[in-house]
Amino acid sequence: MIFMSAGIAAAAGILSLLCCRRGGLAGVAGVAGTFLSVIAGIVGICTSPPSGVSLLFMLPTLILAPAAAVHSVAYIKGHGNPGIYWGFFNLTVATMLALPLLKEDFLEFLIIWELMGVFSFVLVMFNYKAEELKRVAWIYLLACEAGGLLLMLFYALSFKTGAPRELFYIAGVAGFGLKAGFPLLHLWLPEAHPAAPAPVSAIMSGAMINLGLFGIVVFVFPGMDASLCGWTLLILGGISTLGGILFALPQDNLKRLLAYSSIENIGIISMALGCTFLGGAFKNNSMIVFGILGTILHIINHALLKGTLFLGAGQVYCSSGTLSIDRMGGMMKKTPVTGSCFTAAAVGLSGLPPFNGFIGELMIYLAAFSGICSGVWQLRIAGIAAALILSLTGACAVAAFAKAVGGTFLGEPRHVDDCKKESVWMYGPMLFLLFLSLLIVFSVPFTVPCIFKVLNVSTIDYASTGVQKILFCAASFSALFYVLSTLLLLFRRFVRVRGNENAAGPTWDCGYAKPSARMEYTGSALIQCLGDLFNSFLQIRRKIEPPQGLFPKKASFQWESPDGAERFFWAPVFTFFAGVSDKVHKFQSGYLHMYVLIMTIVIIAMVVWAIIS
Amino acid sequence: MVSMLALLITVPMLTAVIAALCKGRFCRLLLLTGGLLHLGLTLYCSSIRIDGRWIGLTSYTESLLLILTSALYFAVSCYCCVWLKAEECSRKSLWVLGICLPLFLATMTLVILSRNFGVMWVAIEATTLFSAPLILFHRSGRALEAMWKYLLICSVGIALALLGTLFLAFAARCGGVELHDLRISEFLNIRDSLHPGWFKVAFVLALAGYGTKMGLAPFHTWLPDAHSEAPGAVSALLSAGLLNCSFLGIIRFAALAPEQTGDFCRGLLIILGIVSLATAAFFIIHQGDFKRMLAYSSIEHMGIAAMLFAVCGIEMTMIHLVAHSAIKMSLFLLAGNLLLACGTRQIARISGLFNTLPGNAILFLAGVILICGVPPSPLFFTELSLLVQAPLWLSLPTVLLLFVVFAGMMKNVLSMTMGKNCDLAINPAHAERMIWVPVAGLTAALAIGIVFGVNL
Amino acid sequence: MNMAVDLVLTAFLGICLMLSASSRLVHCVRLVAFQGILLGIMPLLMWNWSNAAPGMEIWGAAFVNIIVKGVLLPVLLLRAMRKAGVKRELEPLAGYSWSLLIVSVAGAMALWLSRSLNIPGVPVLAIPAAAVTVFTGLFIIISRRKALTQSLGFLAFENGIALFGAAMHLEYGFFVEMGILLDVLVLVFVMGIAVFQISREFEHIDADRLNLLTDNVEVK
Amino acid sequence: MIYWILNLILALLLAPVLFGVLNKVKAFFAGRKGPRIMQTWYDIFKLLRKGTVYSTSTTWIFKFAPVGTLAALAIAMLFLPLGFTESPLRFQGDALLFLYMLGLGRILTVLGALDTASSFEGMGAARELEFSIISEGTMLLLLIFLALQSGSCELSSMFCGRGGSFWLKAAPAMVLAAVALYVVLLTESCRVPVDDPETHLELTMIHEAMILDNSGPDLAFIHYGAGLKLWIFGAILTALVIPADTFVPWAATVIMTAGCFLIAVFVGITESMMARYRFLKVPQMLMGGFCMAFAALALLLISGGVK
Repeated sequence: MIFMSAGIAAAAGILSLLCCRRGGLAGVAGVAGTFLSVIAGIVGICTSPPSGVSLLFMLPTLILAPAAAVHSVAYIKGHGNPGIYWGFFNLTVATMLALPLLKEDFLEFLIIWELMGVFSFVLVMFNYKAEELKRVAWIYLLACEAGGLLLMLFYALSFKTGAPRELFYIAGVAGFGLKAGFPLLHLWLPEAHPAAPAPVSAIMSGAMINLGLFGIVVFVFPGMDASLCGWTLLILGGISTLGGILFALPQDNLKRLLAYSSIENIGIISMALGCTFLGGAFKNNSMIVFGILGTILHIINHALLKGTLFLGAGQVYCSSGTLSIDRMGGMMKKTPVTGSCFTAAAVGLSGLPPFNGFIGELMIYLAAFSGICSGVWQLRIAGIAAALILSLTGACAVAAFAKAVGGTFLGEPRHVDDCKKESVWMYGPMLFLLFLSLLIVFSVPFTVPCIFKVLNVSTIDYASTGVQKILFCAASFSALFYVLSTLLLLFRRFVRVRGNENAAGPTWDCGYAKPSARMEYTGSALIQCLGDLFNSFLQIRRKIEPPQGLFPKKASFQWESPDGAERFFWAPVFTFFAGVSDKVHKFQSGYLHMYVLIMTIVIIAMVVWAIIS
Repeated sequence: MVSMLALLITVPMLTAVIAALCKGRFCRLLLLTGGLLHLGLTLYCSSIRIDGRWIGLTSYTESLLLILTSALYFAVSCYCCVWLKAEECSRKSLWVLGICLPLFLATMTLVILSRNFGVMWVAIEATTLFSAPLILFHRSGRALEAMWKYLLICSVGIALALLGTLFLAFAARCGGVELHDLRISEFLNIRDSLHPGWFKVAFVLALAGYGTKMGLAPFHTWLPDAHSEAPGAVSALLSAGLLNCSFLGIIRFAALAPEQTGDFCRGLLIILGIVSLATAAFFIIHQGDFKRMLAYSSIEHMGIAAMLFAVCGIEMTMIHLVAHSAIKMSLFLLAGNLLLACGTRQIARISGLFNTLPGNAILFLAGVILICGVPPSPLFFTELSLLVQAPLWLSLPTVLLLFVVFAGMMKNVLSMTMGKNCDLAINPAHAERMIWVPVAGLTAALAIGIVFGVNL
Repeated sequence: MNMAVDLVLTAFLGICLMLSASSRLVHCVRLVAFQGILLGIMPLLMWNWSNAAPGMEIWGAAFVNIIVKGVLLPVLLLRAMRKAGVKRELEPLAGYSWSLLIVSVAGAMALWLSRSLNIPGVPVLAIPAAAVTVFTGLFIIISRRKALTQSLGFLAFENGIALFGAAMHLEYGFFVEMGILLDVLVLVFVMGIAVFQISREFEHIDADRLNLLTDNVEVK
Repeated sequence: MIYWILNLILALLLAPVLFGVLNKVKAFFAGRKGPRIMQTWYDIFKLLRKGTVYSTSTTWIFKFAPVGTLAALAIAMLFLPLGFTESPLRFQGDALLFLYMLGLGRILTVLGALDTASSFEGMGAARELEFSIISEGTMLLLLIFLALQSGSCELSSMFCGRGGSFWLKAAPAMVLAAVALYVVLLTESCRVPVDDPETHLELTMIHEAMILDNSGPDLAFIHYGAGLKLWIFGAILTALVIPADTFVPWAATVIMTAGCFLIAVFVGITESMMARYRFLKVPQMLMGGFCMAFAALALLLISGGVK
């Protein structure tokens, strides 16, 4: 039954591909296809629930696909051929629904995995008219193909008895890590997301990246020593978390900032998984329970909140035409609902209490703390490292999202003058996703028993850790926050004496006569001192053109922070290969004599070798 | 029954003679009828299993290759019908085309059907002779240079193969058997009594000879020039048809290898395979001309086929060759379309094809993705089985080189198809109509891939 | 009879030396023609007349061999030469003294190698003579500048291989023999046309100046 | 339980008075008479009755920010071991809820500041974000330090469940932890070495810069919130330093209140003796606090004072 959902999505995809001449029909077919497949998926889950892990990794797709479909109805108007878009949109959703169910046969999984890469590649390069999209599309396709080739090697090594186990392990982790955005392998994420249409990047970062972790957990780790797996995930997760959020700070493009924060969140999820495996290795029950819950909650929360943020970015792009935070500003007045949802999701994703982001992080913290208090020195170090990284990235995430929200939505509009109104198709799904996240905050304490029943892992007893009580208290205090703030609002409303009414006026900018929007603190200004703090890591490049002469005409300041991995690792590697190829090109020099000479030498060498051996 | 096979060879010759007589007037019609007839005949007699003195059809691989070659020829002739109308070329070159193409087909069929090493050698030499004038279709200086190099290098290589055949006969004599006319079936009977030393020398020379024709690494230098200068249809035939026939020569030689020389021959094949994969990879990276890029991709796939034959045996190699021919034919025909529409082969000067030539651009991109072995294409399964069965020291470099090839090709193709329109005056009229044959080729390859994937 | 065979084989060695040394094209063509004729009569000499006269096939093959290689090919080459307007091979890439030295060194090597390789029933001089002819053919292709000389080199190379066959008196059927000769004839014919067109297109027929098709990134 | 509620009420009432004591100490050092101790309460009552002026460029975020910050601080207050008694609302992991509630207060203030589109408020917000990263890291290290000592993750049992002898077992670590917590206190409540509350030069402010545009009841909430925050950190510092689990409850209440006022005096003394650091040196001081907390943790791990 569940395969039906993938089947329906694929059929809808092909249908809308066929009628790509008539846009309208394709749109209807696309949206209908997505909704039908999601309904089939949910019905399938209720009738014959798949194993816990597959269910977990299907949930984000089931949640995000309809939201993104509704959003893209308005998003792709006038952006390109809707037939192709809906076709490949449904095909990608089909592959993402099918992948978690193919746990048994790795080869089937690999085929669908590479198909997912190709379909999402077409979506990424949807507005192919832009020149800089060539590089982005190339990088994205290379990442998918490299992952596929590594997994082919992984599959091949599983047959070779002589081959060393570490190579098998490295190939698997690297192959899946490419999709999961592990350090050094994350290069395609910050390139593909700004270029892809917003609903597509919502699905990709919400659901597709987790499949990388799914692959590692299901195919690479069985049979390997648990503590090795735990430590790999923890270290790789830690590096990609810190690296991700630090590189998110100086980004000027809104979706690029969100892409880096996806890298950070996938790092947090792999750290949670790492704690679970380490707990499993040292039989620390509370660490396993908190680790599992942390992973589940964080995957779902990240899918929901990151989906909202990307859809918000999509709406911002549609109404203001640009994604650069410094050029926007004051979007809250033009697109109030999107602004509020974006702010709420931003606060949630940086792990702050009233939203579900906090509950996920709380579980991971508790896993880390149970590691710290467990007495085994390995767990203790892992716990301290995990907790410290989580808190540092939490604070950096607060800064990054303050910049994103402050720069885009708050204050006065800087360069964007005519803004289109926000359409209900676009902010509807955002409200739906936010409602779901609030629902999770208050429903998780009651669903914990059935989560562990679905996972049906006998060795863990979750009751002893009192996790339900913890979740209940966390939820109740979030509710208390709402109650208290409404009380204070009412108190403020009534405490005022009748005579002193509220007045409106320009911002008191310390007596400035005529404050203009250009004097406002832009997003990059907000992050400038943080950028200096981490400059040794970020290596921010500044191009300053100071004003010269008595009457300076033109002065400019520009700064950009290219991706560290790309600048210091991938760029040199690719130029090395290009250098080698230029040298090798000399052999095809066009001289016939040279060719025949080489042929004779090689033939003589082969004959001599034949005679000797 | 042998007469039926003989008919297979004489029918194209007949069309060639008619074309010669009527001075290139009904050239397109003749090509089409010749191709149709040949295809019908092949399908009819592909199930015959007979081992005649000169020609015969004995094994499943040979009939598969025969069907592939004639289907290929038929597809190319359909393409030619539309292409020759679009291409304004002189009556004389039409005449040359009308003669040489059927003769090329006849010689290729003779290579596949020949049951005698001598006859096979003569046929392969003849393919060189008849394909050389085809390269000269565009009458440019570069085409002349390409033809001269093609002629010289291939004939030097093929002569070495003759020497190899001689040494093979000598190895048989040293093994105590007196042979008069190099029949393959006789050699198969006396397989293990061949003198190993002389057989190794014979195999080396044959590998060098037929390897030159097939485009293996150190002997590949003629291939990029010949395939990029020849017109689209001819390079499709050259790359998809001729390379398989020359590979058949090596397969027949390797089938005779006695046990103790077995791993020597495999080792040699693997080394040549990995070297040609490496050269192709490094030549694709900064390649400025998309037809040369496709030629180097043929060299790469012939390298993979050689490794597959050495490591996984004949079935996988056959699937690889069939898939490669189907996709490469479509790609070369599409390249022909692009050349016809854009007028230049420089990748740097072409961009924004999605806007100007949407049909061709999408097919070209899909074809390149398929040729690089992404799952829907059967090449994925063959490369996977190569990785599974190859020793570790071979799998790792192969994976790296496959990635380098993919990176190189995708960069070129994406820079051509995406982005703003380039300043070239592109007239998409003819090019857009000529996409049906490549579509057929790609769907055939996809069908093979899906069928292969499903019953895996 | 092996005295006559040895005589012919030494003649082959001599021809190779003269080929590598001669600078005039017409002289080379005549040398290759003479090589062809010698090759034609080789099987007759190798035949041990004691037990039976050679069948019609052997006579026919020898006769056709002599006609094609001795007469037809040189005529074709000379016609192509006249059309391309080429008189003398001026300065080859490797210089005459150098090429003579290389070929003689190769000959010495071949002789020394073949001492250890005594195959029953094959005259002792045969293998080295064939090897030297093959090597000279290849050497001429590599070191000579003119395209026509290269096709001549190819012919010498072809004769060397045929000499191998004749020396080990292997025969591979009359038809195959004829097929090979036909191929060589058509090949030289096509090469002749190609040389003529190159001379018309480029006003020279120097193979080393034919290097438009190159992947060398710096050059382009 | 009752004593905890009594302490809570005491805290809610006396929080603003801390500023009075602090200003009195500074005035004493400067030889002036200084404002009355209850001055902050009078300001709050005055402001509560006033009307507010909302700038045209602000949205609902600016209106909600002060309220949200105060609510967050109040909730953070509920988990503290006020009067060395375990808070009734404690649960495993409330230490982190406490930490993140402070974070929530911080981001609401920052967003409120950015909403007014004024460059000074933006400058204050930027500096606030920079310093908060290091101080949050130090706070977490201290929580780990306490978790190791007490073996639990509840804020109240972290302080009260450590048994009396933790000073004997890890004296140097305790000193380092106390100093690190003091640095965090100074940063969080924006006292002198980090930020000068009395300055009128907007370029040098951090916290004050962020609330430049607030007026009326919002400003009252903010001042009261600042008082609460100072009381929270004072209570934590006293609970960290004084092993008071054996005391009689009423004595414990007196000690906790006296401790908070003592810390207010101590802060006043540091403010009178030191000038404000340059903005480039402040991160170095915070890094110093972070390293001290890290050293304390390492010392604790090595010296084995772990539960």
